[in-house]
Amino acid sequence: MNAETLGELFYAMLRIRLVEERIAELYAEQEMRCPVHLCIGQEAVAVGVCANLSPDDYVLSGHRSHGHYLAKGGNLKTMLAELYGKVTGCAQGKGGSMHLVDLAVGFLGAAPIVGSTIPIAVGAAFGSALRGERRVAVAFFGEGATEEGIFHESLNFAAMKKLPVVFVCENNLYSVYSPLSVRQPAERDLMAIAAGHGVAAERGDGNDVAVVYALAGEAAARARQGGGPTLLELTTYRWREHCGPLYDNDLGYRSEAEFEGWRQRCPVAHAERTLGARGALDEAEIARMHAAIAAEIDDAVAFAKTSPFPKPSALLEHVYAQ
Amino acid sequence: MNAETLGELFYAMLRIRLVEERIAELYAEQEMRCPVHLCIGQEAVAVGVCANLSPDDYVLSGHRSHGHYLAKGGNLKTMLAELYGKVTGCAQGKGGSMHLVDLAVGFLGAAPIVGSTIPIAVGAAFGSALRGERRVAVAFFGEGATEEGIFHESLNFAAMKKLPVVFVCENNLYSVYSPLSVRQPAERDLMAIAAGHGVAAERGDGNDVAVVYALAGEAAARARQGGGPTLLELTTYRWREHCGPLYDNDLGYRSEAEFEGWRQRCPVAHAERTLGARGALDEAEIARMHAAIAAEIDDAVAFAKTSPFPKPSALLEHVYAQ
Amino acid sequence: MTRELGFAQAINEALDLCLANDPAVYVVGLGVPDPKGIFGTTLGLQQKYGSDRVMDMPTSEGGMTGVAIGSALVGMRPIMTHQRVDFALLAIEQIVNQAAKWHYMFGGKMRVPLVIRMIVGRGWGQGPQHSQSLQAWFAHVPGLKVVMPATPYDAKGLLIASVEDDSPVIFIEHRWLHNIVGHVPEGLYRVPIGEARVVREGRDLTIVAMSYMTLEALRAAELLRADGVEAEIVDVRTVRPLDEALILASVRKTGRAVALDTSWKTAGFAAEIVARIAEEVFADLKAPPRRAALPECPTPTTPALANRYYPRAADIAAAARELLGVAPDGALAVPATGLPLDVPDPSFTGPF
Amino acid sequence: MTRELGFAQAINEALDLCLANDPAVYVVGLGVPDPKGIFGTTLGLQQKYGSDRVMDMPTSEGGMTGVAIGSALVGMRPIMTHQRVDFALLAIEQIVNQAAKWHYMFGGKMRVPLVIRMIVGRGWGQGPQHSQSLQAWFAHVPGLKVVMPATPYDAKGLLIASVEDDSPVIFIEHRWLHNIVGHVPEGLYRVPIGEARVVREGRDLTIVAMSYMTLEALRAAELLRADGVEAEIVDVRTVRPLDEALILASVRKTGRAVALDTSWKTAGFAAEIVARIAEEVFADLKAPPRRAALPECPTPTTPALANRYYPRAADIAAAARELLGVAPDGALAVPATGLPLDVPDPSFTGPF
Ligand SMILES: Cc1ncc(C[n+]2csc(CCOP(=O)(O)OP(=O)(O)O)c2C)c(N)n1
Ligand SMILES: Cc1ncc(C[n+]2csc(CCOP(=O)(O)OP(=O)(O)O)c2C)c(N)n1
Ligand SMILES: [Mg+2]
Ligand SMILES: [Mg+2]
Repeated sequence: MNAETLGELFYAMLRIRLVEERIAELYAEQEMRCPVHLCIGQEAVAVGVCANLSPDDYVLSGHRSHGHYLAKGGNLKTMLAELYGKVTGCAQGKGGSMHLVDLAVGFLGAAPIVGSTIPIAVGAAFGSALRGERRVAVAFFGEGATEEGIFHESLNFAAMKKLPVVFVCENNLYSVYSPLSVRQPAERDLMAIAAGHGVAAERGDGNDVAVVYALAGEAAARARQGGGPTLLELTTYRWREHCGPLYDNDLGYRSEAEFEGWRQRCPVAHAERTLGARGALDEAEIARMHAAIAAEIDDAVAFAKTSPFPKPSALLEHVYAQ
Repeated sequence: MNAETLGELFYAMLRIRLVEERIAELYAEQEMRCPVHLCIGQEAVAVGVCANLSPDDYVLSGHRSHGHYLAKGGNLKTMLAELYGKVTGCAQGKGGSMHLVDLAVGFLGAAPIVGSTIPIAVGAAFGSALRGERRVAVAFFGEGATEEGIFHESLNFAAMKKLPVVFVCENNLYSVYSPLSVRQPAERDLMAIAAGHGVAAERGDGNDVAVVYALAGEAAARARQGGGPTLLELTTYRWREHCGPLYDNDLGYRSEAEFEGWRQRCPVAHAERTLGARGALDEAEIARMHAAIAAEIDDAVAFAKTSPFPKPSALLEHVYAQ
Repeated sequence: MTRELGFAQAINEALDLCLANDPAVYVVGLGVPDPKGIFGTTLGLQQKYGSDRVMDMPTSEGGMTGVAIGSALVGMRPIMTHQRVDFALLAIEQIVNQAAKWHYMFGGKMRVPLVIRMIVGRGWGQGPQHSQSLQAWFAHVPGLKVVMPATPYDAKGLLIASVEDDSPVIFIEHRWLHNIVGHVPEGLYRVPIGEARVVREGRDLTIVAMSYMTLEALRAAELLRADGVEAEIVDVRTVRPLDEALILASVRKTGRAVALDTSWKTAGFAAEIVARIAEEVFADLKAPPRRAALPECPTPTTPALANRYYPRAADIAAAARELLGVAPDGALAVPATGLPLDVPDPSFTGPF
Repeated sequence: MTRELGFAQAINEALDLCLANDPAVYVVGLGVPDPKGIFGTTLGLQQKYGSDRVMDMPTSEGGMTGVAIGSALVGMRPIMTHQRVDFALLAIEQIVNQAAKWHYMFGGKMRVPLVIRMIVGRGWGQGPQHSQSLQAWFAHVPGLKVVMPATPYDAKGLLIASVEDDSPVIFIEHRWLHNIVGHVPEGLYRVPIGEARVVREGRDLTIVAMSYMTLEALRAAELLRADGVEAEIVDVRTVRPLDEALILASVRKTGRAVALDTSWKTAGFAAEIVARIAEEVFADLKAPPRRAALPECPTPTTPALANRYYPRAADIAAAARELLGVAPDGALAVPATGLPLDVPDPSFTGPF
């Protein structure tokens, strides 16, 4: 991967990281009154995949969607306003963190019922195919979602119709506090499952943005060329607690050593080191990036905090589409 | 397979065939007032699988369950009485053809929501394992059921817990009038899907009872030895209409040539020919078998027809278990 | 000359016109293009519109509902069909958590113009898993509209209105209506969602009905006429949103009400009808409101019990008489049709 | 000295005793053995009973319900837990078509002694997909029992009774009850399924409540007392089967009724309460019955709207006053607790 591209991906990851960290910091103020599922540690997947998409392409996500939304180009201000429950939020405050949307960039929506947006992504691809377009639709989901039957139903239909879908499984080893061992057989092989459904499949290091970028690039190209769906299983790790701003290794459901191992493999630091080693990034440039992002976030937070709440009359609006 | 065993399997298949034909004949009288899904043409699967089971083992089935029920040793009289809606039926008339049960022989039940008894079979195996037994549980279902997400969820759990389950998929190419091509991708490979879930899998000719018997024997042995679940995909063909007593090739959803090809491969005739060629069955013996079965069916029909209907008070009985 | 059409043909015509009228419309469901065409309702459509717009699907009710939703989000207008309400239970999560809520929870940015046809089975041993009628469930969910036509005219007009609606609509058809015949105009017309209809005027009591129960109510009204009782019948047509005004106006006039249901009594839709009447026109009531609905048990398969399971005209008339304190005319108390009770008409010979 | 216990601990104790008492009992659900133990309700159980009897599961709500049913058919007594009612929608087919009906449809030969705990979310942005309360759905289905305790005492006693029941029981817990404290005896005791309870006596009106709404009703009763109104509160405790007799007796006495619900008004369980009252004690009513329930929209996530979404004591009191034609005591009309309205108590700091 050339340095320029990697630099862009690095910036996008850093931006997500800093946004998430700021959310974590501000959460203690108890003004964001909705569950948040931070993606710190998993930024490379969002960024590496979405860098292959245009605003015309569709993305759907689940409960852990901040990174996907931002990587797809979603508006930061309206995202934060949404977390603050403000009427300027991307869903007018009605959705909160678990229901981000930005139609201008093809982020079609997120919803936290595990697995349930996967067929919706397939449907977006199907609908666009029926309309004679060939937009790619990406479904982001965790490995927990692959335990839901609807995931398999989605593979079957997408393969049968050769739809331009990329299924992106972020395998971060846990569903809340539950390790893989209590949820899937040791012999489980998602690649074989996908292949059995006639879906192309690749596995890769989800903490290496160049790897993700390359795999997603192939998948997107396949989709655009009418080659049908691809499943990507990208291994990664969530750093913070499942839901909320804190660290929770003290709970004992995973070991400090495991966590440390993954922290060493930080996707943002990894890209930073690679760029540094290639002489494409220096301390000053990094500082400038941090500053620029911080300023952008300050702005967005101010926007969110100063925005008004929805009016009481909004309660009964939007129940039915007019 | 030795001639004695094959002879027994032949008799069991012939019996199912003749029962189904009698039902088809009597159905026109409009006294059996419930949907019936006949298994004529598919008898080898039911018989070859159940011959490996003891009455302690469990079987669950779906809408097309007559053959499974009879092969497992289910009572013919109470089955026919059930189809006639009589209080002497195996479900006191409340279930009908789609809800057969015979606990004495481990036929735990059948229900016609496609795929829904698959996890129930897994649960029977799981429950029996929790109780320290090692009974085998068999789930019979059509290939349509493998399109339901719950099928995949069932594989995952059975594999994770290494449960003694045999998943028996009767692939008869159609779901009602819908061919495989409108339901599954051409590349679909159920063996790979099972393998991806960590479930052993075999495919075989479902119209050759010896093949079915051998495959199911291995699967049952694996289950009993703690080797976990197996999926069998057995190719076969339904002769009559999806639901009801008639032939329906005239509707045009499948060709007469296709049907004829499969009729040539009749599982009952195939076993009969094999036995004949080996000198283990002659015309006279076949005639004796037909006569014996006809007498048994006459008896069961008479029992069903002369049995009383449930009393009106039965309507509100059995809503809650006491 | 009025044009007569069967209920199933009326549905078929509505689908045909919607497909012709809007390229965004497509029809999907198990068996949609098959030779029997979902009880005749989808016959000929695939031949006319091709297999991209009139299509079969895998036995994946949950996933395919998600697919339909996703396609609706990007501009399509899917019409999905389930041969039984009971099968749609596999799609409840998608219908209730997703389709019903995307418009609201994204602040109006998304819309799901999806119609889901669900057929209520009855008779000929449909039994516990092929006969449920769960309109009360869907009616409970803000974001869904729920439609239950009783006549061919309404079936066509309401289906067209449903397809043109920008919100998800649950369109419930009763299997025993598919063969009835009635006046159906040609061409596109709409019956507005949310409007009930007085199908028979009367002064003595109001019978509130929906779907197939409207027919039983009409028969009951004939029985009651013999007793000198004139029943007014309101066919709600849409159960959500409910045309409360029309129902209440009728009850204000008659002072008495019986609410019918195709489902169980407890927590069924008739409870909502009775509750609204009690809350809103209490002072006008001359007698307590009543319900006639299914008894509290699953559907038995045997005809011996199924025949005692479904409330019929005679039962409705009996409830009405009780309300009015009228003694029944013995001759008419039990209508002797000679027909078996588990089929809608003699042409119906099973198995479905 | 009475023994005090939290609601979550009461559930925990019930599970513990049931596991100890019957080797057929096992507990299964997403997160059951995790460090937070389903809001504390399952803490310590896996350590005590092992991972065969207290187990996590894959994210496969539908399939795992089938597994639980199958195990129940062969003699086990599973207790399944869903952290939100909303997740259980993936298992509706198994619950409603299968669990509810196997006893009936096999003529009494099979039984499904299965308890499914479902938690109703509320507050702190739980939003449209984490806060539904679908008791009306389950109450509509013959074959299911539906339990909704309001106190730690009832939570324990009803859970034990549910586990010992041979039919499937839906056990609905409100998230805002988990921290409340009350008297809970040691050891195994049962609160019979199907018995309501008068939690406060009064002469002027009957408030029919369930689950968390019982607490709001008690607060409302305090507000009303200031106006000289004495409310009687009936906690139904079980919504199916319903203790109709107790409710009707109370309304007969007071002549007025307000039915509360944790869910939407239309086709909600309060409709059933109002319908039964209207049908059965019409003559004793001094005023039309009323409902206080959720407005007809999905749950908004923003606290600005969520705070206007849930009926509170003041709203219930207002409904009661309207019914009685009493003017409110201005000072008390809006209780000024100073607390944010989207948490049950100050100890609750999100995110769940
Ligand atoms: C159907 C459903 N079941 C359970 C939950 C509760 N839940 C929320 S997030 C989550 C974890 C899912 O794990 P995974 O898919 O691996 O995503 P991750 O959180 O690891 O990113 C669970 C179980 C839910 N939201 N929806
Ligand atoms: C969930 C569900 N969807 C649809 C149906 C309608 N239906 C009944 S049998 C059947 C065919 C299923 O095909 P398959 O599983 O291959 O079994 P076969 O009839 O071929 O034996 C269908 C679709 C149903 N009973 N349940
Ligand atoms: Mg995960
Ligand atoms: Mg088949």
